[in-house]
Formats: sequence, C-alpha cells, structure tokens
Amino acid sequence: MPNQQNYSLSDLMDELQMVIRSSFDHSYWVIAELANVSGSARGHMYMELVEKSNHQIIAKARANLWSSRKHQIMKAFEEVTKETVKTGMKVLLQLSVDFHPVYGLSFQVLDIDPSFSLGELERQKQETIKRLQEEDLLDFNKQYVLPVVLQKLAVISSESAAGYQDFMNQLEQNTNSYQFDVQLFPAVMQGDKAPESIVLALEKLENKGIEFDALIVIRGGGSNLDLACFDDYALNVRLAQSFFPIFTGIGHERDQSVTDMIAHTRLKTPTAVAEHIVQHNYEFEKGVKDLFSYVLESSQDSIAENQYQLEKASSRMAKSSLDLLHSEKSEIRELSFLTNQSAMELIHQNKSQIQQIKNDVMYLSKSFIKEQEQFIGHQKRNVALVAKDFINRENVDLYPSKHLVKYSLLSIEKENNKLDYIKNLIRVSDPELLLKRGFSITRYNGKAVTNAEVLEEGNEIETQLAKGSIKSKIIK
Amino acid sequence: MAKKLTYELALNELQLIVSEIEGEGIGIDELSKKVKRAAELLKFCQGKLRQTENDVNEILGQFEE
Amino acid sequence: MAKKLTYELALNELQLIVSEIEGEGIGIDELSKKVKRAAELLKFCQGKLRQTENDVNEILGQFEE
Amino acid sequence: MAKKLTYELALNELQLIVSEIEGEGIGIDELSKKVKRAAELLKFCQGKLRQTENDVNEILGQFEE
Amino acid sequence: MAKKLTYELALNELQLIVSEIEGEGIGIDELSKKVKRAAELLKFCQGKLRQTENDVNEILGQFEE
Amino acid sequence: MAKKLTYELALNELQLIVSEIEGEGIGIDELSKKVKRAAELLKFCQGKLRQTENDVNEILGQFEE
Amino acid sequence: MAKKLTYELALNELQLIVSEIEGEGIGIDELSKKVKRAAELLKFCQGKLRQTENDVNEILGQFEE
Repeated sequence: MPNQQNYSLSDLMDELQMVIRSSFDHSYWVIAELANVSGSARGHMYMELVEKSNHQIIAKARANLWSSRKHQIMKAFEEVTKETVKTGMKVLLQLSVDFHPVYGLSFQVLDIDPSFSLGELERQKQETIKRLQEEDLLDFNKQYVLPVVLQKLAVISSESAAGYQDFMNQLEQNTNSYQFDVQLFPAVMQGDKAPESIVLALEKLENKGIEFDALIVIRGGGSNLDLACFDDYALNVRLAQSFFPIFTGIGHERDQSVTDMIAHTRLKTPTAVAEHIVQHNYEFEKGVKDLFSYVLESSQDSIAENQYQLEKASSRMAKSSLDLLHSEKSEIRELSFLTNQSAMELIHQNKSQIQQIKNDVMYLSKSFIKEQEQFIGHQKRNVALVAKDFINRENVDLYPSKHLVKYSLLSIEKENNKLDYIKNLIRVSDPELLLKRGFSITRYNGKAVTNAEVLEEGNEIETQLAKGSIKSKIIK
Repeated sequence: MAKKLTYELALNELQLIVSEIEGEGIGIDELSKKVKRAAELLKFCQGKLRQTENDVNEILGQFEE
Repeated sequence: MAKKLTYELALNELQLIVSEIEGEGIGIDELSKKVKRAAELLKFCQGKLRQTENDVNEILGQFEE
Repeated sequence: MAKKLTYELALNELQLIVSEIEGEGIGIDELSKKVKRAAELLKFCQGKLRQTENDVNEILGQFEE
Repeated sequence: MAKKLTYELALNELQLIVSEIEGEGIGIDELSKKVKRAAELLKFCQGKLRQTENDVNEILGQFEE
Repeated sequence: MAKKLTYELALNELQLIVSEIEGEGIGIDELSKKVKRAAELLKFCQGKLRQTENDVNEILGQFEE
Repeated sequence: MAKKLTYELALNELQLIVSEIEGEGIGIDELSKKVKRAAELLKFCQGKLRQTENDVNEILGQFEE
C-alpha cells in the first residue's frame, strides 16, 4: 500500500460533510414509519424512521425534532388528527439532511404533515372495519337480545374518570329507584396501552363467571386525544366477541369509533348510557304494567280454554278408549265362547268315538263269542258224530258172530252127516234086520256056525229065525 | 262109568264100532251088541248136535233182532 | 277170572273163537262151550256198545237244549 | 292237572279227542272215557263262553247310562 | 306301568284292542282279559272326558257372567 | 317365561289355541292343558281390560267433579 | 327425560295420544300405557292450570286491595 494516499479520518469526514451538504442542500418530504419515538430532557424528540417491505426493514434512519419546532408541529398535528405522534405511526415528514463528523448522518424534522396521518388513520380504521366485516364481527354483538331488565352491569372504564362518576351518578339517582349491581373493571382508556388494558379487563370480567346483563365501555373527562385505540383491530375483534352485549359511551367528538360500531348499543356519553339503561328498564316496567291486566284477563281466558281443551281431550280419549275396550271385551267374550264351543265339540267327538269303540268292543266280543259258541256246537256235534261212527263200526265188528254161527252150523252139519253115515252103516249091519229079511242064524252049542265043516252029522243045531227058533239035527 | 260121556268119546267109540263091523272080525252076537251100542252112541251124538245147533241158532237169533 | 272183562278183551276172545271155529280144529263138545262163551261175549260187547251209545247220547244231549 | 285249564287248552284237547276217535286208534273202553272228557271240555268251553258273554255285557253295560 | 296313562295312550290301546278282537287273532281266554282292559280304558277315557268337560264348563263358566 | 305377557301376546295365544282346538289337531290330554291356559289368558285379558277401563274412568272422573 | 315437561309439551303429547287412540291403531297394551301417560299429562296440565289460576288470582288480589 505504499503507493496509496492516506487520509486522516477528519479529512474524510469533512469531505463527506461537504459533499452531502452540497448535494442535499434543500428539504425533502419523506414518508416513513415511526419505529421508535423518544424525548429528551431538553424537550427534543428523537425518532427512528423505517421503511418496511413485506415486514422487512429496507431503510432505516434517525431523525431529530428540536424542541424549538416541536411544540408548534405537535400542536398543529394534534389539532388535525386528535392524535399524538407516536411509535407505529406512518407520517409524512419534511426532512433536511445533515452530516456531522462525530455524529454521522442525521435528519432534522422540519415539519410533519397532519393531513397525511389523518388519512392514514382513516385508512387504517377503514381497513379494520373491512376486516371485521369480512369476519362477520361487525354486527356480531348486536345479535344479543337484551334482558328485559338490565341490572347486572360490568363496566370497563378508568376508575378515576369523570365519565365513570357521571355514569354511576346517573344510575343511582334514577327516579324509579331501580337497583343496579355494577362492577368496575378498570382499564387504561386511551393511548397505545388502551387496547391491551381493555382486553385484560374484558378477560377478567369474563372469567368471573357472572352472567352480566350488559358490558358498559365508557370513558370521558380526560384528554380527547389518542382515541384511535378504539379503532384498534385486535381490541375490537375481542370486544365484538364478548360474552355480553356491549354499551359504549366513549364520547368521540369526531365520528364514531370502530368500537361504537361493533357495540350492541352506542351512546355518546356515559351519562347517556346510564339514562338509556334506566329508560330500558322503565320501558319494561311500563310494558309489564300495561300488559299485566291484559295478561291476567287472557290468562284466565287461557286457563278456561285450556281447561276446556283438557276436558275435551280427556273425554275424547275416554270415549275412544272405552269404545276400544268395548270391542276388545266382545272379542274376549267371543274367544271365550269359541274356546268353550270348540273344546266341547272336541269332547263330544271324543265321547262319540269312545262310545263307538265301546260298541265295537261289545259287538266284536259278542260276535266273537257267538262264533266260538258255534264252533263249540260244531265240536260237540263232531264228538257225537265220531263217537257214534265209532260205535257203529264196533257194531259191525261184532258181526264175526255170523261167521261163528255159519261155521258152527257147518260143523254140526258135517257131524250130522258123519253120524248119518255111521247110522246107515250100523243099520245095515244090524242082525235083526237080516233075520227079518229071512236070514237065520245057525248055532251049534250056542255058537253061530259060519262054516259047515265044523258040523258033523247028528249034531243038533238051533236055527234062529226072525220070530222064534227051531231045533234040528243034521242029517247029512 | 266114571268118565262122563262126551260127543268126542261117543264118536270115537262109534267109529271103532264101525271099523270093527266093517272088519268082519266080529260075530253076529257081538255084532248085535255093537249095533245096540252104536245106536245108543248115535242117539247121544245126535242129541248133542241138535242141542249145539239150537245154541247156535239161539245166538244167531240174538243178532237177527 | 282175575282180570276184569273189557270190551277189548271180549272182542279179542270172540275173534279167537271165530277163528278157532273157522279152523275146524275143535270138536262139537268144545264148539258148544265156545258158542256159549261167544254168546256171553257178544252180549257183553253189545251191552257195552249200547251203554256207550247211551252215554254219548246222554252226554251230548245235554247241549241240545 | 297242574296247568290250569283254559278255553284254548280245552279246545285243543277237544280237537285232539275228535281226531283220536276218528283215527280209530282207541277202543270202546277209551271211547267212553274220551266222550266223558269231551263232554267235560265242552261244558267248560260253553261255561267260559257264557261267562265271557256275561262279562262283556256286565262290563260294557256300565257305560250305557 | 311306569308311563302314566293318558287319554291318548288309552285311546290307542283301545283301538289296538278293537283291531285285535276284529282280527280274531286272540282266543276267548284273552278276549276276557282284553274286554276287561277295554272296560278299564273306556272308564278312564270317559272319566277323562267328563273331567275335561267339567273343567271346560268350570273354567269358561267364569267368563259367562 | 322370559318375555312378559302382554294383552297382545295373550290375545294371539288365545286365538292360536282356539284355532288349534278347532283344527282338531289336539287330543283330550292337551285339550285340558289348552283350556286351562286359555282360561289363564282370558282372565289376564279381562283383568287388563278391566284395569284399563278403570284407568279411563278414573281419568274421566277427574273432570266430572 | 332430559327435556323438562312443559304445559305445551304435555298438551301436544296429550292431543297426540287422543288422536292415536281415536285412530284405533293401537292395542290394549299400548292403550293402557297411553291412558296412564294421558292421566299423568292431564294431571300435570291440570296442576299447572290450577297453579296458574291461583297465581293469577293471587296477583289479581294484590291489586284489588
């Protein structure tokens, strides 16, 4: 690096100062977002300016508003916008550029255009309204039907605010001596801190578990500045979905805030809210009173009418029930009769069957017996028949007696013949018979002579004749 | 005569007599006696037969009825 | 006679007598006796038959009524 | 007789008797006995029949009412 | 008889008895028994019928009123 | 019976019993049982009807006063 | 019943019951139940009416003084 020319820092810085002062020798209107705003003890205001694109910081610079100008600029700004300059705002600033060898580059705020910020606020508000509308939250709270009597009230307000005192006084001093149960949930009601504070109060009251008739959001008595917080999207999203109908008495002078828009009922001031609530309750009481006599009358009418209806219904029911019962009774009677009849018929049939069987047994037994009797008779005749046969046969067998006779007679005959033969033989042999026929027997010495030679002459012989005998002597 | 005369005995005696007579071995005197005996025996036998016949007839009669 | 006479015995004896007579093996004396016995037997048998017949009639007659 | 007489047995015996008489296997002496037995059996059977008939009449007559 | 007699059983037995008597497959000895049994069964059945009739009259009589 | 008896069920059963008895498909033994059951069912139905009638009358009575 | 009974509901149910009974589409078992339910409903309605009447009278009385 020996060939290089060396500078002192101050030389360089002086040169830069010169270049910048000569190049940026007038003021510029710049749009930037206030990333941080802080003040000094001497009344200066320090701002950090940024430009973002897609949430990325693409440019960043510091700017100073000297106390000499601050008062005038701020006064004009607040008059127009009713807002103070604060972190997060988009502003149109008139800047001059300066460079200081020690402090570096800086911008001096020469002026702030309030109308740009006003437009920007309005734009943001419109955007919030649009978003709420898109999310159907704009009229969401209006859907609550108010209780006929509002008694339990939750109030979100700054405790010390005059508006709160007005509200309470108005309520307590109502001529109808209505009683109210008011619970205060304190919150910061203006500026940057307000949305968060109000949401915290809201959560607290919602977590109490009390059924409030309405939620009253009021402010008043303080500064009229910094009310853009009621246009805050996050706050209104939360408020819109509150558990209870919201009454507002924020007291905006310009025009209504987004919170007024999402509220169930909006009124200008806390006093007006109180009056409205008292009036609401009074209207109910009046309506009730008016209705009361009518209600009594029509109640009596209605009771009579209902009594009549009940009687009619009951008698109709009774009649049709009794009709139904009557028809069922006759059905039961009929069933009883049918059961009886069919059972009796069955019994009768069985009786005839039994009688028939009895007759069968009787008839069959008798015919069986008769058959057997005939059979026995037959057997008897059989016995008689065969016995007689037998006897007859035996009788026949006795006929050998005929043979006996026959052979006996034959035998006798034969004997007879034999005897006859003998008889004849004997008869022819009988000497007497020969004598009778002329034969004679010659005896000598008493002996029959059959041979003449035995006789000699002289022998005396006797001759026997059939009758008598003769004696003779042999001569020769 | 101890032994009672039967048809058998009578008939035997008769047949003996008949054969004696037929044998011509007997004389006339004996013949006479024999003939007389034979007549007796014949009468006995015939009587016996008649009686037996009557018996038979009697029996027969019993069955005829 | 120890054995009591039955129809059977009587009939048998009767048939024996018949065959004896038929066989001509008996004489007149016996014939007489046999015939007398036969008459007896016949009478017995007939009596028996008649009695039995009566019995049958009597017995079986009871059921005619 | 150990076995009690029944109609069945009686009837069987009766038929046996008839066939015995028919079969000529018996004599007159037995015939008499058989006929007497037959009479008994017949009487028994008839009695039995009459009794059964009475029973039937008596027993079944009860149901006429 | 282990099984309790029912009308059904009695009727069946009765019909069996009738067909047995008809079929002549039984003798007089059995007939007597069968008839006695039939009488018993008939009595039983009639009793049962009478009883059932009474039951029906009694039970269903309640509903006449 | 696990299922509680209702008028409907009782009526159905009754009608079934009547048609069974009419159909002659049942014997005397069953008839007795069926008739007893029918009596029970009839009593049940009548009771139910009477009770319902009383209920109706009572309701009606509330308005008569 | 999760839903609390009101006069309105009771009356509607009652009229439904009446038309159901009139329509004769229900049996005795249901009739019994329906009649009982109707009695309940009637009692409820009458009670409600009487109470309301009393209330009205009482209230009226307060203003009569």
